[in-house]
Amino acid sequence: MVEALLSVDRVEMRFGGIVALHGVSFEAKRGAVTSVIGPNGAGKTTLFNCITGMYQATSGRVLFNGRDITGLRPHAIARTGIARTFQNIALFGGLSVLENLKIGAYRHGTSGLLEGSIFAPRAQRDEKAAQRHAQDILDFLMLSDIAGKKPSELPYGVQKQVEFGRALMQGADLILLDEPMAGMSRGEKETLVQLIRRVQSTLGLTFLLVEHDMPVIMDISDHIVVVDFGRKIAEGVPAEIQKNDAVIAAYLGA
Amino acid sequence: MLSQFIFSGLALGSIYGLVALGFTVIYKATQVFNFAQGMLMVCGAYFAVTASIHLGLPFPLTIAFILVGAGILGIAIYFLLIKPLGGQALLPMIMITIALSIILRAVIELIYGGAPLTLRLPLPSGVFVLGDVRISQLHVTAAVVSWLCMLLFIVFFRRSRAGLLMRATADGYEAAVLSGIRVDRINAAAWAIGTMLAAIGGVFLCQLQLVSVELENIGLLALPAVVIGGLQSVPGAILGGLLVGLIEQLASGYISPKARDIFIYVPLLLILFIRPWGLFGQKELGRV
Amino acid sequence: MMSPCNHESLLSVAGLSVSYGGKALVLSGIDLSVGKGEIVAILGANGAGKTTLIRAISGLLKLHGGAILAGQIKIGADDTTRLAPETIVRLGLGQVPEGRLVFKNLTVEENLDVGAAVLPREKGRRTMAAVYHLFPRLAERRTQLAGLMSGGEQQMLALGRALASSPRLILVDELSLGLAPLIVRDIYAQFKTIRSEFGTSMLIVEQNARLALDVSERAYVLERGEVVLSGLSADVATSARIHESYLGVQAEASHG
Amino acid sequence: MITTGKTRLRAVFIGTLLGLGACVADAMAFESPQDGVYTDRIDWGMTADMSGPASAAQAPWGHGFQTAIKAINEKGGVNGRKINVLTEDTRYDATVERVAYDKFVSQTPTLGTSGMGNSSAQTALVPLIKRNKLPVIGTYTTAKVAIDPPTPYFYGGFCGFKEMAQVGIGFFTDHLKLQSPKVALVHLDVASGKEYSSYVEAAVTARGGTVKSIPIKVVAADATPQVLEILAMKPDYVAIHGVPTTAILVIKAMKQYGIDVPAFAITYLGTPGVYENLGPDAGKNYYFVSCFSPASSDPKAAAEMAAAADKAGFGPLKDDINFVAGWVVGTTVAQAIAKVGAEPTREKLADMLNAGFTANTSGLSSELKYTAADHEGLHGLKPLNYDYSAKAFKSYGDYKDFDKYLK
Amino acid sequence: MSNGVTAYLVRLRHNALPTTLRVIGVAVLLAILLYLPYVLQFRSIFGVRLSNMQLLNIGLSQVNLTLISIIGAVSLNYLTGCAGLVSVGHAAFFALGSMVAAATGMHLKLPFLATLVAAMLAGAMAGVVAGLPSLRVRGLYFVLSTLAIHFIVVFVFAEYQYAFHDVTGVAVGDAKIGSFEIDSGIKWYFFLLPITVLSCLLMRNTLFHREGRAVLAMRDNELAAAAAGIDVRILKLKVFAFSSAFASLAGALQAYYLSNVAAEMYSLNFAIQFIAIIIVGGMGTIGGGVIGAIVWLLLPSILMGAATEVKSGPGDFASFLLAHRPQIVNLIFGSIVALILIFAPHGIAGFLRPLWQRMIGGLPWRGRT
Repeated sequence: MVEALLSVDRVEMRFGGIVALHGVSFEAKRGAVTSVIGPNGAGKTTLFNCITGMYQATSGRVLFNGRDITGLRPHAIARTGIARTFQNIALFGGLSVLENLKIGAYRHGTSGLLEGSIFAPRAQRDEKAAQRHAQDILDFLMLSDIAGKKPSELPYGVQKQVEFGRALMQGADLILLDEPMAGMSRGEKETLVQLIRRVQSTLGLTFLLVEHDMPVIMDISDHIVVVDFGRKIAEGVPAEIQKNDAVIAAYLGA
Repeated sequence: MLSQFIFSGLALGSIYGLVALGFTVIYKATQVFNFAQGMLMVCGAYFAVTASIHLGLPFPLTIAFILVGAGILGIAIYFLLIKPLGGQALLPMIMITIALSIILRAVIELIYGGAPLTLRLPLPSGVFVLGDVRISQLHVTAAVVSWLCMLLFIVFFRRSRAGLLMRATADGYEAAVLSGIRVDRINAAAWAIGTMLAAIGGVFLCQLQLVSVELENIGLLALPAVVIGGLQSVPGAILGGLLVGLIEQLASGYISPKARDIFIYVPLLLILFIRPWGLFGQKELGRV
Repeated sequence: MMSPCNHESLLSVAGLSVSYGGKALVLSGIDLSVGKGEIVAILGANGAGKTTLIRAISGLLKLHGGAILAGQIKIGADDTTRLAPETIVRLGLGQVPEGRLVFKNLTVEENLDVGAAVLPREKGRRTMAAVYHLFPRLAERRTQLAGLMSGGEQQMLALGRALASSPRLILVDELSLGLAPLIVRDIYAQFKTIRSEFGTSMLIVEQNARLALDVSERAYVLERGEVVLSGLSADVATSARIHESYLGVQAEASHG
Repeated sequence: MITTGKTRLRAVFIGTLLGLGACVADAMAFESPQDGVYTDRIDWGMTADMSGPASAAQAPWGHGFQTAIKAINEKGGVNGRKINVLTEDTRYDATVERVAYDKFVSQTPTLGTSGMGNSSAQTALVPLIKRNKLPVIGTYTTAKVAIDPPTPYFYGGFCGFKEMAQVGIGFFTDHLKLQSPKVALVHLDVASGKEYSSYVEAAVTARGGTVKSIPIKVVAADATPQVLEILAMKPDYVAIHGVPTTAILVIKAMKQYGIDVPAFAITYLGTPGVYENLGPDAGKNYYFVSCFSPASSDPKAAAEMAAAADKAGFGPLKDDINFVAGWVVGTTVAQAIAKVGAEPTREKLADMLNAGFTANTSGLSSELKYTAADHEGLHGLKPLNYDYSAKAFKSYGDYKDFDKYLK
Repeated sequence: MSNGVTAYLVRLRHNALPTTLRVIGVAVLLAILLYLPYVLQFRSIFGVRLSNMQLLNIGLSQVNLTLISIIGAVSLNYLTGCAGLVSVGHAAFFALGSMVAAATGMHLKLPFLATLVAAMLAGAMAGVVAGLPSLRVRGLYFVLSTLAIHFIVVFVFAEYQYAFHDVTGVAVGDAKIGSFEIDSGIKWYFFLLPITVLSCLLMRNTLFHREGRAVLAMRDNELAAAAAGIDVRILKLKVFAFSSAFASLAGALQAYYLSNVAAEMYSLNFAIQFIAIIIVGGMGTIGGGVIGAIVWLLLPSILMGAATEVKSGPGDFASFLLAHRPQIVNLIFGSIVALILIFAPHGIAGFLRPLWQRMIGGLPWRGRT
């Protein structure tokens, strides 16, 4: 039995009078790819935001590595070892690809503004480590050619890869990918799927995905959680989900 | 003493409220934080000078001239400066209004010279005596006209079709264009109205003292007024203006005129901390 | 591929290609038409280009940083490619945008008033009366602020506002998004009435395929910015492709 | 590749040299100036707020100065040379004042400079004035530190705040036949207001009276709070310091609250604009003290100035006290240069002034006299008022009559 | 340290000119900077006199004040352009710097350089306080909170000035290092130039290291920055402190340069001028602050000089121009700002960069590096 790296326990989220999540619970097993699917507006991104601290859940708990991270601020949650990407690509537009990746290394450094301003040894150590790590990731993603480019100069799919790379840089145990395939071409999607597989096998990272591209989801997921109207309506391995009546109704309409 | 301060504070506050209302109208429509609002007010005073002294128009025509002039000015500003910059970040939008105020000041000084001018409009200038409170008729006129203008605006805003379209546009840009609203016209109209309201305020201020570009600094008191009231709120702007007027008179009277800025800006900071969206503004729900 | 169109064409899109900020094409060579009195559905998974197509037709592309690179859009006889959205509305295209874009600080009546503002006053009043007749719920809530209504009522209002401008054609974008199925069904039930009473054609973009296919006569299926399937709704509904496109069930047809 | 780089570099060098050569050829053409004195002209500096918040008062001063110099140049200039005024607009900014001063010292050297109306900038410049040895003659305002003790190379040119306080208080106390006057002083809450307030207090205390100091803001739209304090105090008369708006607000508000006591203001507020704005009813009890005579108060003395002003297109300004002050300084500067002789230098000019110099201001001001111990120049003042029917200023006696109040 | 400089040069070499040319370029720039004060002081190049217009009506004093303003502008650009925190209260830190320099000099008898350090420390502390609203409010409301800070600081300054100093202002002591007094334009220039260059470099260097880069990230996307483990709240306060320290340094230097400062000098217009500088120059880059300050402070003077030269032309029109020089200069100036905003939204620096890159790109050595 593989232990749960992340467990979401009856998380509820209300905005004013609107209930976006009705006590959703599920677990993401260590080293596995878990996907959250559901029609638009079902509450998937809200769920991600509750896990990463962007929203404060109205009630319920989130446990990570056995630690209760409910109520922590986003940066603190990131520091416990959770990295994420965003639905509408959140790269830093003013920074080059390389610099974007280096931001991922932020939590491993300790040097401050003043040290940076005078080239203090600690700042340089941080910088060198970040540089090395970023170079490795760029090589791994085969993006070395575009290290100096600004995100806006890149195609959408490549931007998604850069964002993925930044998440990898964080050296997190768990990576949350919010619609990583949206807007990608078929080829790009296949590349990304392979990347995720490689990362999963070589680094043993755990993934939690929100995705719409069903062929991809069915292909890559070890476990699928289906939400609709803020409720979990099904859970299981891909083959089960494809046959689940509630799921088919939610998607195609009953 | 107190009643006297309150009265003069309310009278001044009404003028500030009028200018602040113009500011809010412009802000709601185009999201421009208009640092030139004080200068638009000054333009009103100089339009009055042009009409009354240079053209020798009778009083009612002078009023018409001011309103038409201010309206045209507002529309011109929208199409020449604001629209070309459309949708830019906060700071460039602020800066363009600062550039506008530099330009307007230079143009006014070129045309009228830098020296303050005296303008006498046939407005009442006597005093009412109520018990031991002495009330300047000019103050009363200013307050009454300001309130009438505000009322007129609110009726226009609430009841007329143009006002309805203006509110709709302020509510949501995309929904507005998808409903067939010609947003450019609405925005230009908002600038015209905002400028007119400022101009009327300017006419009264120049009656209280002189016609001079330095009136701009008084007009800028509209800024804290709108923030205290909440940027998006029409009643907030009016109440913010009244509050600033009251603070000014009470602080000057009971403490020291120097204390005025402190008594306006310290509460402003506090309000920002406690209700960051202003006293009457609406909280915007943050979405990721 | 397309079934011969026996209606007079009200909306025609020919060879439409769109991209954002000069990047890769989001739509490439889309052909589509809506005949007079027709209800047509556009289906497709997320990211297939549905929203972009709607934006291109409604003139909103520029606002979102996109541009039409090739192709033509016509409403009736008017070429509306690259026209401003407000002008397109005035040419008879009503819009029910995604995300229930109602004016939240306006009352129900005012919302409808805004919709009817493109019409002469008298005609506007008549269409508003018709909208109230169609959705009695809106009539009950005349003076309520739109922002305080439930999601379904807001969607109803958005539809009503579009109808108030007495359009020749309305675009309905993702109406079911985040709404309870019952409410969605209620609204969809009115579509045929709308057509008969207002004489309006409809172009429906919908993720809930079954619902859309039920109400429409014809349908187009978009995938990655291209029309991969089109035809009579009944035929589309039984096509294996649609199931695959939505649920990722590997059908016999291999991907090109 | 390297060669291409070098070729390019060489091209850049040759281009630069050619450019420099052109500049050199152009530059050869002119004369090296000695303290701003050329064969046919003398450069003289002038700084004033020609734009910005203080321009309403300072721009007329600048026009008066320029008009005076223009008139002198038209009569042939000074010892065969024309005076060329280099004007710098200081925009109410102390740093700009500093830049302008430095400019006159060496950038475009002048024989001397006038104006310098920003009192904090003046205070800041005092050490530099001593060091740079550029005579400053005729300032628009005079900072206390500059004349007490006298700063070498610095010579004032405006009525002093201390004298304004002494003459104003003295005249009104006697005029109203008061034993111990009760005075309300409305002043701006800025530096010069504080300074003036201390002088008024000293002058009133010397008369055994009491004074209440009431501050007001430059940016005020209403003077109700100030006037209510005046009302509570019931003074014998009111003293006003500020900008024209201050006087207008205070006097109008006093009228509104039925306070019918006379008021006197500092020199700067004695403009026709203020009186026109107040109107005859409120303006009749409003006085000011001045060391300059507006044209209409003494048309005979002002004849030359009036003619020159009309000619220069500044006719409407000739009754403006600031314009008169600029004119007086302009004529003083010309006389001083003339007295130095054919080859003036900064050093000679300052030595001459320090040795003792009295300017002929043809009655447009009180006696203007510099000595080694006194660099202020102007001391005598007189009270003035405005006659609405004649549209002319009216003085209450001659400057000498009020010297008795000066200490 | 030398290690750092090497790394620095390596980075500079990336995407730039070959080393020899760089060295020549830097040498020429240095030579110009070293020779400039003598040119301006003696109004001549290699002994050949230049006319005032040939020197663009610019004097040494203006250059010195520009150097001080560059520190102020770059520090505001760091706060607003790099960290995305729009402030209209920058004059407050100038005022604070001059006030602290004067106070520590007068009451504590600290020497000149120590007062500068004191001013920076005080600026940093005040910066933290001024930054507090940024944790709570954003956008326009934050802008207004900085406006409030401005008025409060100026009020405190005025009270301090009236209580302890002369009414005409706060007199600061002489700028003396040991027994060496900085008392001439040239001395000031050689004192200010390294301070300005160093200040700019210190701010610039941060951007190439961990936390400084995080500042840029925070500006571009606060949520994504938080998701990368950056505590944006603390970082905002740090940036405020860092930037305010330099603004206070500039204020203190200006106070010493003018030898006397008054609270009235630090008006809202003074603060707004810095916003204009960074917008005209270009937001978010160190070069933008520098170029902006140079243009903003020297352009009016150049225009004014040019206006003085326009003496010929149709009589009435020329005399009208001459009589209204300041207004016309302001009109042109305001219009230039508006035009830059509309047609060059990234400021002069943003406008020049592509030209510069195209120029380098067109050169044959481009391919080599």
